[in-house]
Amino acid sequence: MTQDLILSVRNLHVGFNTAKGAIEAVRGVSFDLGRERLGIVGESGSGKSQTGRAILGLTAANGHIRADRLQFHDTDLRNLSPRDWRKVRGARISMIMQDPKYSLNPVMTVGDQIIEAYREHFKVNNREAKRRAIEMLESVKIRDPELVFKSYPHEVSGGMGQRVMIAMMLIPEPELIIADEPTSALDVTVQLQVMAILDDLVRERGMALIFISHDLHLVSSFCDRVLVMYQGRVVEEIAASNLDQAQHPYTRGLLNCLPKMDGNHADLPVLARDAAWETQDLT
Amino acid sequence: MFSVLRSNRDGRKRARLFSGTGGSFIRLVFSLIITLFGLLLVTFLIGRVLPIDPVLAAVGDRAPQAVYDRVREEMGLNLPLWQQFYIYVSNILQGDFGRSVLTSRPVLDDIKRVFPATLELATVATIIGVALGIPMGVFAAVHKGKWPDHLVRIFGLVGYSMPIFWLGLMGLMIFYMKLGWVAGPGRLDAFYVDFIEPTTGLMLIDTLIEGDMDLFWNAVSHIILPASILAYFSLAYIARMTRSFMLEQLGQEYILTARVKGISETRIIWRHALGNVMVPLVTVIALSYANLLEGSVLTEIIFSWPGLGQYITNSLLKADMNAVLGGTIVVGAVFIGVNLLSDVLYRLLDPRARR
Amino acid sequence: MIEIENLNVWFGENHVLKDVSFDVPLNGSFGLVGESGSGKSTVLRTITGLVDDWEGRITIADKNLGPKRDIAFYRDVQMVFQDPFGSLHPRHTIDRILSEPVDVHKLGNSDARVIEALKQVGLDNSFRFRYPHQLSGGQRQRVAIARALILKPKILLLDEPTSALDVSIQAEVLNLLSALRRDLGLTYIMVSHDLAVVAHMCDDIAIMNLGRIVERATARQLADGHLDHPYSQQLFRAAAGYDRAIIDSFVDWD
Amino acid sequence: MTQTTSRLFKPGLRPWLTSDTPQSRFQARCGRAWMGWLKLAENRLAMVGLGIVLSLVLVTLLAPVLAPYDPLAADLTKRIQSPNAQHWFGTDQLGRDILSRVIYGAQYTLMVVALVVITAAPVGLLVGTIAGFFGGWVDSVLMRITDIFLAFPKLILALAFVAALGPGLENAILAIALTAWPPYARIARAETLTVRKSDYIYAARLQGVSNTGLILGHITPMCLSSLVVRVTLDMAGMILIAAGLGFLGLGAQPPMPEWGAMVSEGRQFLLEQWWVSTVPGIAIFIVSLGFNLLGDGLRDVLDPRGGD
Repeated sequence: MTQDLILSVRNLHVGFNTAKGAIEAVRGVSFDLGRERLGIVGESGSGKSQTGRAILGLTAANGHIRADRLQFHDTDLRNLSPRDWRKVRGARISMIMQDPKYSLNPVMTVGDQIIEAYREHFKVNNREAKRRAIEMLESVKIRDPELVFKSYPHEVSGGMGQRVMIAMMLIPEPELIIADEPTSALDVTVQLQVMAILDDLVRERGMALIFISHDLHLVSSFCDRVLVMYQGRVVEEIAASNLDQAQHPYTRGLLNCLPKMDGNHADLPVLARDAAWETQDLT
Repeated sequence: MFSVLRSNRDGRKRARLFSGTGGSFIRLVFSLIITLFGLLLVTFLIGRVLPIDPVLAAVGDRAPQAVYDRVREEMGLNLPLWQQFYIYVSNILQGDFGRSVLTSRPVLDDIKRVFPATLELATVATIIGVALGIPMGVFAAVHKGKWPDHLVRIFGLVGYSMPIFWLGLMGLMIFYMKLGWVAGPGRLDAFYVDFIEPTTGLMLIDTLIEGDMDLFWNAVSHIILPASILAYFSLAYIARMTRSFMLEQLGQEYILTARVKGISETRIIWRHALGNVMVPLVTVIALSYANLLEGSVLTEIIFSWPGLGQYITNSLLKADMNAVLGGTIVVGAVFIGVNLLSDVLYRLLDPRARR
Repeated sequence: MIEIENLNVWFGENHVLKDVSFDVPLNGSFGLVGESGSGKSTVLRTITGLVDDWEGRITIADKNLGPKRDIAFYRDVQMVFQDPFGSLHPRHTIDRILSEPVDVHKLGNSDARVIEALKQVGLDNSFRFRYPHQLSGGQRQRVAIARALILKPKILLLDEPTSALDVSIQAEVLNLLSALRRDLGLTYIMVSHDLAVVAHMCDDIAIMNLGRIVERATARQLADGHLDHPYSQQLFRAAAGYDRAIIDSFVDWD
Repeated sequence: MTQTTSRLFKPGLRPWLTSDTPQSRFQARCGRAWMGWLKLAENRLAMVGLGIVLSLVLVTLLAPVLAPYDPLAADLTKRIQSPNAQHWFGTDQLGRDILSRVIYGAQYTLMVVALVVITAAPVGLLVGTIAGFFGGWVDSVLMRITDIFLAFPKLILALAFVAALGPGLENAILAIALTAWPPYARIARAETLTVRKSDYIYAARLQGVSNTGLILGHITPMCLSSLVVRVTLDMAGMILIAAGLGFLGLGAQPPMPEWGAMVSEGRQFLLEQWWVSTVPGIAIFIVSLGFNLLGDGLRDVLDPRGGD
């Protein structure tokens, strides 16, 4: 499924200078992305979220990005002016954050926020924008779109809030979606329902997707390919289907330290961290 | 240990006083009444803990004992304290704050005459304070750590540390005595004063109602210096608070969402961040307006501005308890009103607080 | 060891726990699993006396619990919380956190007890005088467990102890908890939203939904997937990971 | 800044302070205080503020030594001299040396600040934590009382007090203290309401820690940082109000060299002999600026959550 190359990343570095000196969150990440679903998995501090943010140039103020190549189709993402970034963000690349409780503006209605996303890139009048917004809310399976359109973020549940988030981010019809732990704040069943909606929309609209998560099983059952990250580096790239033949000890360690429902109460195998993983090159 | 089933269900159910949406409004009014009652109680107690004997002040110290006793009886000072308090409260509720020794007119009339002057001063100062304070706060927050931030911070700190009476004197000396850019003390030039019969009591508006433009500009040139000195105070406070609220909001995730939507930085600052900052800022503005009433006492003395502050201070020097307490109650009531207003505005502005 | 019979709890007007009953034998490990809002944490909070509008019988070590908890209760029952960042006082050193219970209960020689408690959870003495912000999530959770153990309780109530931790750290903490139960003969009630964690740690499991226990199952039953109630089946299928086909069959239980 | 302080210490002390495996609670606490000091020391403005505050204390203690003349000795022959060799800041309308009066005036400013802080801060902290911790009717009663005193602007209440009890520094301080504690009660209550719900309080309760133990040992430390910041910032406000009272002739009575009164006395000669009012005015300004700078610096160190 990778006919045309959408995104190409070579040797991406993201560093921050904090009170306690400079720290490197991402230390040389490279990958290509076609019209497919790429999973990026890692524990906290692995740099997975920072990789996603760097692609959209949203690294924090005290951070700096360095890459040999950061190409989205014909656009070089490395040194875009703020005006050029505004043409890319939302319209061509978009992002879904983790918790709607924080990522929606609390004093603006859901409808206004969706319309704002649409009218930023499509010059239409308010009535047309509202019609599109309601249509979008229906496409994310919201039962009563008119009510949700008028309500405030604190009046909708977690699952509903994330559906709103997807609607808002997909309304300008971007080509690439970066989902940064989109369902970690939700209960298991709601989580799967939201991911099913994302699954259908991405497939119908033929979009590319980068799915960032700490949950290896979830990612491998949802994406085509998986990148496993550890301490800012990609330690393994593997097709989701043959995850069980993973080579790298860290990936295997992550897989079997998960508790299983096989009824035996023996101690879980513990991950022995090896300093070499931090420097070893991708085999 | 007892083994019978312990049924708490009805045993300790605590009914919530006035629960529900209506409840929160009733509770607000209820607490308002108690606070006003407290205000009256404290002023009554201050009035009664009096080294200066009000009777002597009224009859003079050479009056014969019989006259002294008669007046004391009339003033009801022999009644038990709580009865005096009851009379005190009922009088005030009917607007009877007693007579002013200074002007020998009912204190309430005096207050009605002087209060608009203070109100006008405080309002103009707040308008300047808000108009300049908010943009400065936003400007400093957006350029955190760079020179605009330090400039605004120093400007605010100096404003916060300046003794207002000294600043007033210096202002008068420089802008009035030396440069003559601005008119001197008082609300209007001396000979204009009796041209205006106060409809609203706000000089700027009364002169406009009269349609007398040069009178209006004269009033403006009188108010501009004291108002801007007071404004410097509220400006420093509003700018500092706006800055810290903005910094807090700019760190929130919905700002990142707005950037992902491709929205311009200015729109993010002025619509998204400031939209959220207005909610707590309303309380800050209300508080700073109330504080101006206090600041105006000194400013009025220096600019001989015929406001409530000057009235209270002058009557204080004449040991005129009625006037002092009347003024204190009015200012206290305004304080309480402003706090109530900011509570109500807070609920209106923040959808999360609206039931 | 723990008997709960027809436990009902109200928060103001809404009825959050409806006729919850279960028993946990000595040295047993009982699991309460359910989604947020199912009331699973409320059971623990009611046992520890934080909820005052409840009805029903709670018997701990053959003692019926009244509305208030006495000092003896705290010697028998202790609790470990979910969020490692919120369960330790940010301004107290680890030494103070661990020695305070010893002083309150006047057990004496707190130094020795603190060192022993740290060793029990696999932390050496260098951690003793640090502040919580100088420790990782996993280390903080170990200190929280040490604090719960220092009074030598009989029962540990575990409120989602590892759901805020990374998978590799979770494995270490779960192993520690299992070892402690074996070595110290403790009795556990573990609350979690993760079916796999509960199945691994507990012999006997109750699945809760909207304040009610909808089904009881043993770890073996869970392993084989023999569940009767539709809600537990849905929970079981959801725990298996993302499968587009089965999701349309999900029902909203509200 | 930090290099100099470390040379002052014995070489062993610095590693002792900065080691990440402290051996005692005392060492841990000193280490944390040292970290806070380093952060504060980086903020040059805060250091200036600290310098001013310390010099205020020094001037108060060493007033007799520092002042060249007796602040009260009037000498009409040397009336209103402009600043000259003998009298660096000139003399006032009674020929008294303005420099000496400013130096002696420092003690009144310090006294106001110290007395008010010693009374208002603890009262506010106690009322706020108790109201926030127990909630229910205790909370509403205490909060109504707080609202009543919040309803009084400091200066207006001071005027009413002085009217009742007569002018004087003590009454001024009493009035300011009475209206200074409510904001602290509100801050402490807000902080307590959030802290009360956290797990570490729940855990302490579960270990049998009594209510007083919880309030004093667990909740108060969490309120201290935001309170210290607010108190330091308020000190500037208190100085200005006390000076305002002095200006109105209601604070310290003549001939005591209180700065506010000195500004007021110099008012009549404003046009030609501007320095008579200006010198004490600048003194008030510098001292309150000092407290403001220090307060701002403390806020960055102690209460990063509070905005910048």
